[in-house]
Amino acid sequence: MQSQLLLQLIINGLIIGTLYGVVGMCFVLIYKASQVVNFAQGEFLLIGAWVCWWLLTAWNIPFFWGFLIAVVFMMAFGMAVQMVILRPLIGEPIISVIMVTIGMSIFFQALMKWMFGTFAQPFPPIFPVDKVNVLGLQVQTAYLMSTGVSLAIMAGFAWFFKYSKMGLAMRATAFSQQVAQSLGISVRQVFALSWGISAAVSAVAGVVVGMVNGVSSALSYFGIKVFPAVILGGLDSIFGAVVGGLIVGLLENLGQYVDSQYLKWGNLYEIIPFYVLIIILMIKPYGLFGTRDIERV
Amino acid sequence: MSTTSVVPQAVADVRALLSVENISLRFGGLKALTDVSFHVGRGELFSIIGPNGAGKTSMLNCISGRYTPSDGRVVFDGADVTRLKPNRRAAIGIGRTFQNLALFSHMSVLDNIMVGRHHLLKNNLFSGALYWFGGAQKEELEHRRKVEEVIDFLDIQHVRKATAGTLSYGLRKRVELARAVALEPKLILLDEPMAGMNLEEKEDMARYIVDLNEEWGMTIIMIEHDMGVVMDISHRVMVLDFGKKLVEGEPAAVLADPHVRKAYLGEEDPLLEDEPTPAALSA
Amino acid sequence: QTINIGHLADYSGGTSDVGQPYGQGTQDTIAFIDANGGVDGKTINSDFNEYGYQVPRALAAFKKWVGTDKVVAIQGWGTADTEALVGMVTKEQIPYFSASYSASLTDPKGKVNEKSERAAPFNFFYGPSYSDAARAMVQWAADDWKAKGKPGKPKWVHMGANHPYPNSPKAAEEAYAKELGFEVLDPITFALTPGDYTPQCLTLKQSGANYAYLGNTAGSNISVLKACKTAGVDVQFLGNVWGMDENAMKAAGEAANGVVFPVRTATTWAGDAPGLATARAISKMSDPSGTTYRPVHYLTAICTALYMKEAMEWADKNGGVTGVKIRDGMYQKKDWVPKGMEGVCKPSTWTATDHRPTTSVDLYRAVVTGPTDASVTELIKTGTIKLEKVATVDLPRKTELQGW
Amino acid sequence: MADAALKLEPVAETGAAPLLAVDNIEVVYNDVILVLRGLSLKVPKGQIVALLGSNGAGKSTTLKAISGLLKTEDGEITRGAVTFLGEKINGIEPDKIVRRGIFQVMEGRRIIADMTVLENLRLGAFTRHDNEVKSDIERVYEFFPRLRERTGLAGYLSGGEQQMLAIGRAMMARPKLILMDEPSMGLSPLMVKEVFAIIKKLNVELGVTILLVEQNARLALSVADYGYIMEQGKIVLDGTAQMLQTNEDVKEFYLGQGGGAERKSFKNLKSFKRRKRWL
Amino acid sequence: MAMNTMRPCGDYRTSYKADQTIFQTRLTMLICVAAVVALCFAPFFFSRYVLSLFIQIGYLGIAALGLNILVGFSGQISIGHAVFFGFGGFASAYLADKGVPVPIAIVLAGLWTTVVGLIFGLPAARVKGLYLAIATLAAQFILQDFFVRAEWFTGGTHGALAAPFTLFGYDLSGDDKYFYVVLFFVVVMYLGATNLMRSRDGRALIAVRDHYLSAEMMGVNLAKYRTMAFGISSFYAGIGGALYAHYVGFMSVEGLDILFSIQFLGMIIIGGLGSIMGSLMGTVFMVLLPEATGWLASALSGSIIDQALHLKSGITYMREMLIGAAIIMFLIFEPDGLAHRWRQIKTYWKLYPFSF
Ligand SMILES: Nc1ncnc2c1ncn2[C@@H]1O[C@H](COP(=O)(O)OP(=O)(O)OP(=O)(O)O)[C@@H](O)[C@H]1O
Ligand SMILES: Nc1ncnc2c1ncn2[C@@H]1O[C@H](COP(=O)(O)OP(=O)(O)OP(=O)(O)O)[C@@H](O)[C@H]1O
Ligand SMILES: CC(C)C[C@H](N)C(=O)O
Ligand SMILES: [Mg+2]
Ligand SMILES: [Mg+2]
Repeated sequence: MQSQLLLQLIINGLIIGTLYGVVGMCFVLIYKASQVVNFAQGEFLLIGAWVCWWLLTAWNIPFFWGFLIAVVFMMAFGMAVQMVILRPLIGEPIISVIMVTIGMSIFFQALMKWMFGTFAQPFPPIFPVDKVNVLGLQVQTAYLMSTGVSLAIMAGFAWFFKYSKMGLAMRATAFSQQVAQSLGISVRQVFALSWGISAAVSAVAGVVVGMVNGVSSALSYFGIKVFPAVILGGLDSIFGAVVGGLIVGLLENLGQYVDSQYLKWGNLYEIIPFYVLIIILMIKPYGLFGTRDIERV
Repeated sequence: MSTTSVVPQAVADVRALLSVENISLRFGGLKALTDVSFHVGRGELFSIIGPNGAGKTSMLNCISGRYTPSDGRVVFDGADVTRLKPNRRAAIGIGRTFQNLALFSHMSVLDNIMVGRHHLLKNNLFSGALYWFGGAQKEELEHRRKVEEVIDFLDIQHVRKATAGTLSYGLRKRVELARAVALEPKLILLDEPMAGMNLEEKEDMARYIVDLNEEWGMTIIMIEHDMGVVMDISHRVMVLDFGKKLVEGEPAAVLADPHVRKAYLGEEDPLLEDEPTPAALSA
Repeated sequence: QTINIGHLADYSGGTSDVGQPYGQGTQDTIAFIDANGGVDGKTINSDFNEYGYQVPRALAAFKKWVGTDKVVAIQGWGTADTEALVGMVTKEQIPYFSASYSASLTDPKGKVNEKSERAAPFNFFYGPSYSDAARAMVQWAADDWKAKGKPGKPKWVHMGANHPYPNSPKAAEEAYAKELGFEVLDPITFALTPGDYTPQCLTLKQSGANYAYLGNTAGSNISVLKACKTAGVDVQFLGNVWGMDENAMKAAGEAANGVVFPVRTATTWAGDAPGLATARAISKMSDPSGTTYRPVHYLTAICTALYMKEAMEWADKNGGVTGVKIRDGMYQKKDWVPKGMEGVCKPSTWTATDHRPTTSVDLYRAVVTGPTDASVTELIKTGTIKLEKVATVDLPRKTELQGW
Repeated sequence: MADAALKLEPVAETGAAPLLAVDNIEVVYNDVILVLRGLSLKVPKGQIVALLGSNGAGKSTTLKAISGLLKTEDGEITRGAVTFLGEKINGIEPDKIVRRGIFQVMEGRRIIADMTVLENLRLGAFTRHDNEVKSDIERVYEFFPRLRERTGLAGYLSGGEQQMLAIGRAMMARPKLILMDEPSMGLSPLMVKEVFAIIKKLNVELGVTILLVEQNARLALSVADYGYIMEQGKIVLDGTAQMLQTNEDVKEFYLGQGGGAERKSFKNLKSFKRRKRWL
Repeated sequence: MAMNTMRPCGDYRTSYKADQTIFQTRLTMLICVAAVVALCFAPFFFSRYVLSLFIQIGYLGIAALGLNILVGFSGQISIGHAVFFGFGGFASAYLADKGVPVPIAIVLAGLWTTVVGLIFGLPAARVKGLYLAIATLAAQFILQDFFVRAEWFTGGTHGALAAPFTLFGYDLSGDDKYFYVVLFFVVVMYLGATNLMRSRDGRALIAVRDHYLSAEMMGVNLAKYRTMAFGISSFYAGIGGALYAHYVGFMSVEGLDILFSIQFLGMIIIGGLGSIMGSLMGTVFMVLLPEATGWLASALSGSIIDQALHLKSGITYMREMLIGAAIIMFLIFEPDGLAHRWRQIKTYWKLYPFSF
């Protein structure tokens, strides 16, 4: 019974972990291109989820198409945000840009509440069965779908940064916008692209979480939840984000196990990622896979 | 590799201010330094030259504590400092400048130089915050006086209050030197102090270095690519190549060495180094 | 002549899902009072302040009200701000009607028993305290266990975030559960935000609990209910007043089916109490069509505002509408229902020594019988979601149980 | 003394309009600090033009004004025009200027420290869409064999190696005009010669036009066709390289041959401040 | 080159002492002193609401300054400032409860918070940049959890009462009186920070921010100063929190969440990183912004625009959006913060009419 519980927790941890990993990748993408930590990532999830929900409930569009439109919309939305809000800030201090993302988060949070109300709204049933048995654990179909989609997205990202010229350009831009420009890289394009992709992928995560928990503005909290994951893996490593996501997913579940069986703290699951985070950072100051800063004089 | 000591080691090891003994430094597979030894006597002006990537900067880094050699020792002023933290080394009298400018770019020139006096100042968090009451003000003013001497010496009065980051390259180099001098070091390490300067500025810089050495009595280790300068002002020269010591000795003798001429100067007459041959140009 | 009051509401912050209907209820009621003669001819001038559930902003609003507007009463909202303002409200002698039902606000003198922490002489709320509501559910669970004729000791577990609001009734509820012969398990913690709570559900399942109290607000409770349904947990869930309502039922869908929770009013919007006529009239203030379904929090807000209004009326007749007089007005009647709200507001009594308005708690069961993707109004109309009254638990009004 | 009087020889009028013309520009940093005060120069196609001047004269600023990178440092051209191939280019985004064929090798090398040498080179060719990138990389390696051996991150290269990489990266872009800011800085004597040989080669063999900012005036003038000398944000002297080399003032202050033919020793200089005659 | 010194003509310094003053000109000094003196009379002219805003600006401003010392001066971002603010509040409430006179309790609370800050600053010796920033997020969550658990200290989830501020038996807790208490602390803390930054340790902090490698080789102990910055910052946060606790009379863990921490960041970024007065300006901005939008909203509600557009409760959302938009717009036009623009204006006037 106990080992069964442990096994189920591990499976659940891995499934949720991939979801964290995907959201983590969105962070990393923007970070890699602009060194900006996007505090509005959670709102991207939220907007994506609302848009998809709206398409499905108000227009009765089939899920697949609704989902697709929402993702494409978010791609355009991410680019638009970049063009309208972030473009004037190219070349300005990074910390100011980070603060702007905080402003965006406040703005969109309120806008979403205005447009869609303050109550949580359920997605219409999408899958014929709402749960699937995985090694004894009942898993929501939406989560399974997300795991599949996440794996595909992860592979895509890996390819992008390894082989495409645009991936290289993004890294150059992150290193120094001035240098990137001197090489003929359009910093604007790079940013637009990274924000677009990031927003689109966030939308995928938003829809999944929305399908499971209902869409509500509280969903945006997911944005902050993946911070430890991203840092554990290394801020600039796509692979690291995935690993970090899995680790956090597992830690939460195992934390809950240890807590319920032995420790009886109550909320170990919530804070254990942070304890582990500090320990790992003390050993590896750039996370598991982050590139160290080059310290030369 | 034979280390040709052109002049017999005039300075006995005991009297040497700095002894570098069999230092090796590795970065992964790359051997940046291999078994390098040399001594610098008190009051000496010692130059290190060598091709790009030979390990000159790495050597300075070993002396100033930025790198810890994988083998060998660094003995400074009679004490083994091989594993001493960089900030402690500053306190015992090793100052330096950097190849790629490393000023505190948002601070004023004055403050940059005052940081150099960090280890000489006593005021702390509390007395600093109380300023007028804890004696901090008095101390700051005293040291300000000292700093002004350095500023006068290096002729940077006019940019005292300027933000270091907005200065032109040459001035920044001078401010860096001022910062290192403010440390009141026994040994000062200069990494390419003349790079990026025109002739006139080089002349000024050479003047400062010679004065530091002769009038302020500081021992100096200098890395420099301008052979004219190296030749004229240094007492002894060491050549590094591929992390190994090639030769060491008096400037004229070192530059006459065939190895050096080949590996470093490209077989040209060192005195005419900045006269390009038509052959080189049309190659 | 006008009476100035302040109104603090959360439409945009962390509790906006329940803050919105509650705040709307208050706004509509004030508008209705003013449209219908005011307080003996004096209109109530309410300064609406949306504070996004942020204490500093609540503080600023309060200072403005006492400094500039000279308000005589305040309609407040959350626990954090209410608690932060207790001292100031007492000092300024301004009755403060909030939506935080923390039992610590029910002791006007302070230290009625050793568990009661501090005096809150100017704090009022309408409805059972969080602690009493939880005690009532313990009571109901004990009866339920007996009625079902199950053998052995039932197991009780408190679930919720480790935060002031979910924790508020924890001690009371667990003490009472022990008293009634429950085995009290280690509490299970889950955050106040939606997320994946499968691990909590698996723990819950493994612990073999029979009754689980959900202390959080709706958003995260929904996540737990859904996760537990998927994990196949067989537990009777009991919700906090703010943890379940019609909107949450819709969002949780069938996972919410069967959850028992307290309702502060004697009826829901779908009922047929005579007082609902007034309530509908009030509702028209912001919804002229009169078709919108109003959740339980809306009705609660109406009652709260109307008690204040009647206390003002008494004050007006007895020396003027001042903070102190309004407070005294609250003490004038016993088992009192505001005029026109018969069958909606539960008879309540406030005394100078006891600010527990009632210790009688109505428990309802959430019944969800199908997919919930229509609007709440429709879902209620079609009967897909229903609130079924399961019991009224009358707790003894003991001083030992006051203030914690 | 009027500026015009100092003109040693009119700009080599080759008939065609110059590739690049800077016309009376004024540059201001941070809205308040005036650095260039009406600077004009011309770079004819196919030539190497040297821009000399002491520290802080505004040489780097001039190059950044041309390449558009000024903007990223809070600088702005407040007057005048920069014309490239007959079109005004001040005000356009730096990346578009690169696409038009102007590539700047920035002062301090500015290679991308957390990428490998190869990746840095590939990025040099970012604006290109042909398939000769590979062979160009080979050519860079031929010029700088040392780079081939450095497989780690570029940030760990020695100063000189970084300079090579920076020049190599410019070669990868195949620009029409390279703006080179102090390419010899930090290089060993041997390497300096090589680099200048390569600069000449780039110019002669590939026909790249080069605007060269350099402190080593002697070397710069030896490869250049034409030279400008600037002080405090203005051109104070210009002429063909030969003419500048024989100018007395230039000789004294830039070439170190003032007075006699013998080079003075750095050791025995007097430390009084001299005044430049043209100021 | 002379323009780099940017001192008005005719302003000669005849001694280093005169050159080392806080204020670059006599006029600025006069303005500052005049402002403080004027503020001393504020309670006679302003309503309690305005005074309470001043008080809020005061205690938040002190905490913000602490964060600016950490972020702006030492270059380490913290996303957990609110819990240190909270810790100060709890500590002071606790001490006062144990019988320590409130003024002393406030100072002691600051020192306790310093210790806690130093502990959480330990990773700073090794971890840098955004990694460190997120590590401070751990402080946020771990301390928040601690507050709920440590009932003996914080009163657990019930919260803790904080005694009113009394000095020699004289009650100073009303807005009009407490205003002076806060003003006193603001002046002292701001002067302290200014002094610190022009003496040895402050310079070392900035040096570490600008170029830690060369700072180390100039004799600055990196680990010490990195960690110390957390200590100083927590001291300020602790004092700010303590002032808050005794103002409100009650301290609860609620509200000490990450949003609050982020607000502190907002204050210093908007005010200007690395600027002491900027911290205060940013605080003013962040405190007044919701108030200002509130005035706007209440002016608007019920107006013709409201009726025409059927805004109703939409107004409250528009107000929040306005807050977000204001922050965005502000940073688009003033990315270096208020203090930066202020400096530019000063420079302009000093050099006027020779602005170049
Ligand atoms: N931190 C490091 N990690 C890896 N390799 C390094 C590091 N520091 C230096 N190197 C390598 O060690 C070798 C020596 O470098 P160093 O900087 O000492 O050369 P140098 O003699 O100063 O050259 P230059 O004259 O070009 O400045 C170079 O090949 C460089 O790439
Ligand atoms: N970003 C900047 N902000 C403010 N002032 C600047 C900035 N960059 C340069 N300056 C100023 O502009 C003037 C010219 O600088 P520039 O770098 O163009 O000189 P330079 O001729 O290239 O000198 P060097 O030979 O030292 O490189 C200097 O006085 C410098 O202080
Ligand atoms: C949903 C909330 C209004 C519940 C409770 N009154 C609180 O603030 O904490
Ligand atoms: Mg070097
Ligand atoms: Mg330059």
